[in-house]
Amino acid sequence: MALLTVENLTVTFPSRHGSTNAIENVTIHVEPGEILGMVGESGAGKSMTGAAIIGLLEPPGHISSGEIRLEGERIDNLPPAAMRRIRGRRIGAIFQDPLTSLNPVLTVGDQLIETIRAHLPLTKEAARERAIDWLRRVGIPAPEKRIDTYPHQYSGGMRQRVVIALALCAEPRLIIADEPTTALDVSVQAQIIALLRRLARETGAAVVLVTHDMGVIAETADRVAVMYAGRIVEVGPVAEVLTHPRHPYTAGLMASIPRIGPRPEILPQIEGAMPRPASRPAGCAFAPRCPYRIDRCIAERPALRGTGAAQVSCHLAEEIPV
Amino acid sequence: MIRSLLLTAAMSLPLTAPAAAETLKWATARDVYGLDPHAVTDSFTNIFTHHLYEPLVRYDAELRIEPALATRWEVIEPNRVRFFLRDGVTFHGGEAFDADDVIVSLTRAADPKSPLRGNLPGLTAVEKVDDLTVDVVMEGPTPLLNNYLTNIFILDSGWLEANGATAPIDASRGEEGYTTNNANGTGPFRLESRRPDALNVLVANEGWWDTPAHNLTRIEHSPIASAATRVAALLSGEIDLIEPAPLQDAARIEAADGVRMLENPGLRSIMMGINMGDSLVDGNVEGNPLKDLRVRQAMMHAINMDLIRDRIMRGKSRVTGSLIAPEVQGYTEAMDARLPYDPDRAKALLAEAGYPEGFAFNLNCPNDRYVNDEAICQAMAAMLTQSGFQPRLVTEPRQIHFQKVDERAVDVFMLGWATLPMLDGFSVLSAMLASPDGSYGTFTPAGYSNPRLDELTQAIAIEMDEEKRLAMLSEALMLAHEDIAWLPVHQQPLSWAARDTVEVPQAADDLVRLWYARVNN
Amino acid sequence: MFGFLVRRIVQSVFVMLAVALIAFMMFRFMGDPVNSMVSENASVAEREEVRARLGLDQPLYVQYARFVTRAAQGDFGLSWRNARPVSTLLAERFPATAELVLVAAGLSLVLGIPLGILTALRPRALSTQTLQFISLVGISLPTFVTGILLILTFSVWLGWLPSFGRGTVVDVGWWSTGFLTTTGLKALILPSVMLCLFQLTLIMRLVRAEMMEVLRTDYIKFARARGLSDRAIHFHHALRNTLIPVITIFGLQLGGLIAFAIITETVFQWPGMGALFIQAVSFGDVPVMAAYLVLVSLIFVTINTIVDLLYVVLDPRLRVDGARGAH
Amino acid sequence: MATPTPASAPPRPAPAGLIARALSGDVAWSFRHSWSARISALVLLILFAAAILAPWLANQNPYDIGELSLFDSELPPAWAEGGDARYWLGTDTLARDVYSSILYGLRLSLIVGFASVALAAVVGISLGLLGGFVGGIVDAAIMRFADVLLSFPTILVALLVNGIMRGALPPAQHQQAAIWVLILAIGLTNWVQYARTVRSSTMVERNKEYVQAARINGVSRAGIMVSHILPNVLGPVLVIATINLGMAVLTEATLSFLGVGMPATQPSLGTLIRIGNEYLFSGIWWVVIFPSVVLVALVLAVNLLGDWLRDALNPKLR
Repeated sequence: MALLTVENLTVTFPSRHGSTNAIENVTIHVEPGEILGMVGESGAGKSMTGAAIIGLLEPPGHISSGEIRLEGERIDNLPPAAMRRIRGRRIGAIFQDPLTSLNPVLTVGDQLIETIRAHLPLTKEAARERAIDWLRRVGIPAPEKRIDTYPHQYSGGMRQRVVIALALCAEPRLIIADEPTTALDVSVQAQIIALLRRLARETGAAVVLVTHDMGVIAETADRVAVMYAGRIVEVGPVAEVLTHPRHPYTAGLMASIPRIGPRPEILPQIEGAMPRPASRPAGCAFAPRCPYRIDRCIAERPALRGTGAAQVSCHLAEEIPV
Repeated sequence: MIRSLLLTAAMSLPLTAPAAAETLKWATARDVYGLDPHAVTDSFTNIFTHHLYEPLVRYDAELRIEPALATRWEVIEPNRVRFFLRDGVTFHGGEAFDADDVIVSLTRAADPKSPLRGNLPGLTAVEKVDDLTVDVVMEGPTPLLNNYLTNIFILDSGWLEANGATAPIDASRGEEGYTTNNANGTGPFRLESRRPDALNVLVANEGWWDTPAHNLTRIEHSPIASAATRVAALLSGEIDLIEPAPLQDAARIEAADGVRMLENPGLRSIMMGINMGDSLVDGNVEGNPLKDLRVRQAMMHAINMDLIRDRIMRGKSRVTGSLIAPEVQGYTEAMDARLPYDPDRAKALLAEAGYPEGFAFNLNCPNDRYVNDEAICQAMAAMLTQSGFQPRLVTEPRQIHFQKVDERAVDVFMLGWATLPMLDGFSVLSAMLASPDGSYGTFTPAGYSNPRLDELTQAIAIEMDEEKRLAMLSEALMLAHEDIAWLPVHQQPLSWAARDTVEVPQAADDLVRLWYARVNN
Repeated sequence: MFGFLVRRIVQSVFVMLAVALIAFMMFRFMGDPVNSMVSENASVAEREEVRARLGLDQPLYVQYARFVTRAAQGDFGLSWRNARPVSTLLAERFPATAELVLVAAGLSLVLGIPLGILTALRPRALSTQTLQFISLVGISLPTFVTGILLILTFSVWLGWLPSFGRGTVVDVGWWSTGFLTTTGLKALILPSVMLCLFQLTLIMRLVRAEMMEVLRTDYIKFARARGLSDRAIHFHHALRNTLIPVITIFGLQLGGLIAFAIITETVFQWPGMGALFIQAVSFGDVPVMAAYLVLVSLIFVTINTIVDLLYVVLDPRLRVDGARGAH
Repeated sequence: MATPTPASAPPRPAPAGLIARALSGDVAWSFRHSWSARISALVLLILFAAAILAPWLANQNPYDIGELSLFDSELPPAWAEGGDARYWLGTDTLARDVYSSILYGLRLSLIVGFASVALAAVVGISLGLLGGFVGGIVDAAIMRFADVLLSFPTILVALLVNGIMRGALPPAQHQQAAIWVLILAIGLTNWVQYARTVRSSTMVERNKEYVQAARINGVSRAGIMVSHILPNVLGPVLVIATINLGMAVLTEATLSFLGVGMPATQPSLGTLIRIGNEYLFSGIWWVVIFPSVVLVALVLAVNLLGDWLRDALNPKLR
């Protein structure tokens, strides 16, 4: 049984122009212990998908259709209290900016112990032991001392390690890591990714790794889902998708892999910009930018369909030579 | 010392308050400045301390002079008056009252550093004849000596000496006087406790020499500065007597159960001073049109005082042509006549004087001193404007207003005068009409000088024959009336309010004399 | 920390010198006290003499220098109004104002913070909107009108509470307190309500705004993502961050409360320093006015310093370099 | 979740963005969907129009004492018994038409309010930018000066400014000067709030990469402050300003209570209420009720609009 199943998930934002769907018909599966990369440009909906999974969509955004199952149990319609028990305990989350993810006025220990005790029936002392242990596991030196210090006394990379400890300390089965390295120095990024991968292996947790960095995906993920304009355009094993991208967009993304350093906000290889949710075309959302566009692309939205190990949503998936 | 006194007082307060006592709760607009009766000239402080201390002679409820600590007096020489003191009087502290107390007290009040000395001008010596007889020696004949003395209270000489308080209180001296916070008099009430600006408690003096007309055992005095709060406290039953009560609240107070207004014409006459100097402070013409009698007459014609009385003073004021109230010596009916309200006549006079288009001048008024002062001035400004004048109304807090008056930086300005404590027209003559010479003419408007009036003033000051003196006084005041040296406005009404159970005489001088008050529970 | 305090104290001295100077410049134009000090019948010569004895005939800088020299020795002179030492007068009135301001400040915190939290947590609820509307109406009337309306309602109409004064006070050493008697406590209610209304609304709105801001921060989102309870998130995580800026504003407003106490004390005949000041203004009593202003600025500077120190205590980010973290 | 914000871009929109957003309709949309904003705006519009058109709308010029006739004093509103159709909201003790007085008083109150807020904002923003950006002794001097000023609350500063102006001006100009005294007094005490807000934002922004980058690129300090920092603080400043507008009108009323507001001959809304306050017990309710209602409406509308504006301008809220 899949650890996480997202079926036809649509998240809708009501607004003055009527409702818009930030993500549409997203379907993904995550197997236990698997690392699923989700990749795409800003606004593609990958972070939104993560937020929907942990039940923290910002109002007025809400799930308008589809369902989310965790270990077979439906979790998208749980009452808030039940969902709260799942967060942290069964699904951990890591956000992109370690500088702002930690409460500046509470010590690292306070935040760890509080989180541990929120989910595990431990005494303060035991929770503290566990917190120190976790700090050690994420590579904080002298954790017995550092546990009583405040976040601002840590460097950025160290803080992200603390964030990881916080996300993992109740040993969730699934981790949503939303751009965990984006705000960090390049030199630190690799360490953090390595740490995350190591810990996931150790605890057997699956990871949904949200990023717009194909390089990270290539190094880390088992499978990858490429999102564009609120939809999944291609999903499949990393090796397959990266070496044989079927969707023109994925192909464009691939061109950015060697580029390490400043991450591209838009893809220089592809002209134009991703349409905003409110102004998506009726047909294929990528059509306006697509060099292979045919009339059908404008008229009809392609469905996700299997082509070998991967699935792709493109009318011309079989024809385009990439 | 004072601290421990207050402590005891505060702690024992609920215990000593008699259960069904005749307690009078009294609220006034402000607190006394201090308890030393010689330290300030403020008339409220004066009447408050009158409950504790007494003078040689005093005013009764009808403002007639009657014996107090002196039983009788004789003019021995024109400038020497012998006072025979009351026997058997004791101070609250138990000390016996005698001639030494009078000597010390009068000397103290007349000391060059005492602010009160202006109220006892010309005292040269107080001589002891025997233990209960003293001679008061003045520079010259002093017809108003007894009037002056109503205001000079007697303190115990031994008590003053023991507390190092024989010298008068002097703010510039830099140290606090004992008498500011402590009181030891012969009066009808004793001080029980005092918390400045909060509560002064007086209790009846059981050993008072006089037969009390009052039935009070206790007076609780609270200053309440805000008029609305004061009225509220009366209406809510927290207070029995308020003074003053705003005129405009009269209807509400009368309508409420169990309380009533106490209203009478007061002694204080309101008038407008007129700059008769060579130029206006703030004019738009050459010279000073106000020097022209016709212009001053035009002003009087222009102002409809009856309407101001009816609308602004709610019918409670008394419109006057005189600078003094009828109760004050020197008053005659002739000087009370006013030029009638006649805007056409006003315009004609103005044209006759050469100002058909009028002229600009400042109309200076205080806005926190007299009853409805600001409103009266606004109404007058409107009326003057409608008769062709161009008044520029300037209303200011009293400190600034009176400073300007002092500096003669005013054109037409409001002033009130109650002739206190003399209750004599000479007060108006000497302070407001005589040509300024250092001792007279403090408030005389710029440029006003009438030689005949000055002559009369000098003569009145030393005339011991009461009939002649009054004749001269009336003549002098009549001169001022004809000159329109001041533009009379009205006699300000007295306006108090009390519970129906409280009986208290309301003398024209606006002073509350609670030794005549009764509470009928 | 020590250096910070020393610097603060030095600064305070300059602040107070400046305040005293401004005060003196101001009194130059406040009118002449002599008229209130002599009898109506006093002659011009007598008036001049009084003026000379008070030093009013001397140049302003001489008066100022003399005031500062004496004030430095703790001697503020005698009040011209009632010839009592100014320091005694202020000491006598200080407890009344302090109790009033403290109760008002306390009320505004005790009511303002929970109401602010409530309205922040339920921003769209009807109760929130109503509460915000009412709080705005409450501060849309000048306080002197509110004060009189309170008196009309609770004293005249209902007869529940006294309309003026402090009730029975008890002396504890030199401090006179209204906290120990029923009448004293009852007397505190209306004035402190009047005084705190504005502050209360301000705190409530401030807490609401800060709280909503904090609730949108990443660390709150992350705390939610860790499955912490709402209670822990709101009160453990959000509240502390919310209160840090609130404390600054509160400190600033405390000075405002002391100033606004002037109005409250006038309306309710509260025998405090504000009432004393207003009397001094209407009398032209320069020593009292100057000392009051210097004292108020001293209180203010002290509050500011305490607020800065508190800041350091509450916000660990400033702790390492606390002194530099002032403001 | 939040879209990633690269560190090299300003965290909030530049001025062009702010204006563009307003024009593009975000603010307009939020306005159309806020009942309180629409009602407040309507109330303010009516009040502003009334203030501007006062000379044409009023039946009487209440400042022209020549027009007053004491015979008509204390008339109740037209619909009450004894009312007079000429004075539909009644007259006060001096026979001033309450309706006309309110119109003129509103005008004065709004002038005082707007002018003092503008003064405070300009002084405060300038000093705040300067202090925050330059730092050091300049900053310390400004902040200590702010402390001095804050230890003199508005009421006391007003007494001071009032006193100095009176001393400096000939008596003839005192009445005309009253309004400037109020503007100066209220304006000069309220700038501190702006200065502190702007200063702290400036200090935060100063060290951000984009400001440093701009500096390296040779953009002048003034340029950086104006183009990068100012837009970021405009929101809070606007919110402070709206709240202060209401405050200024109330402060003016309070000063009038202490005797240093507008003279009784040129009553502002606050002065009208202060005068009317003395008649609370007397049954002449109309002289205090009507001005109070207008003042409450004004302050309330300004504050509600301020609240809405704060939410509408804050992109994080949407």
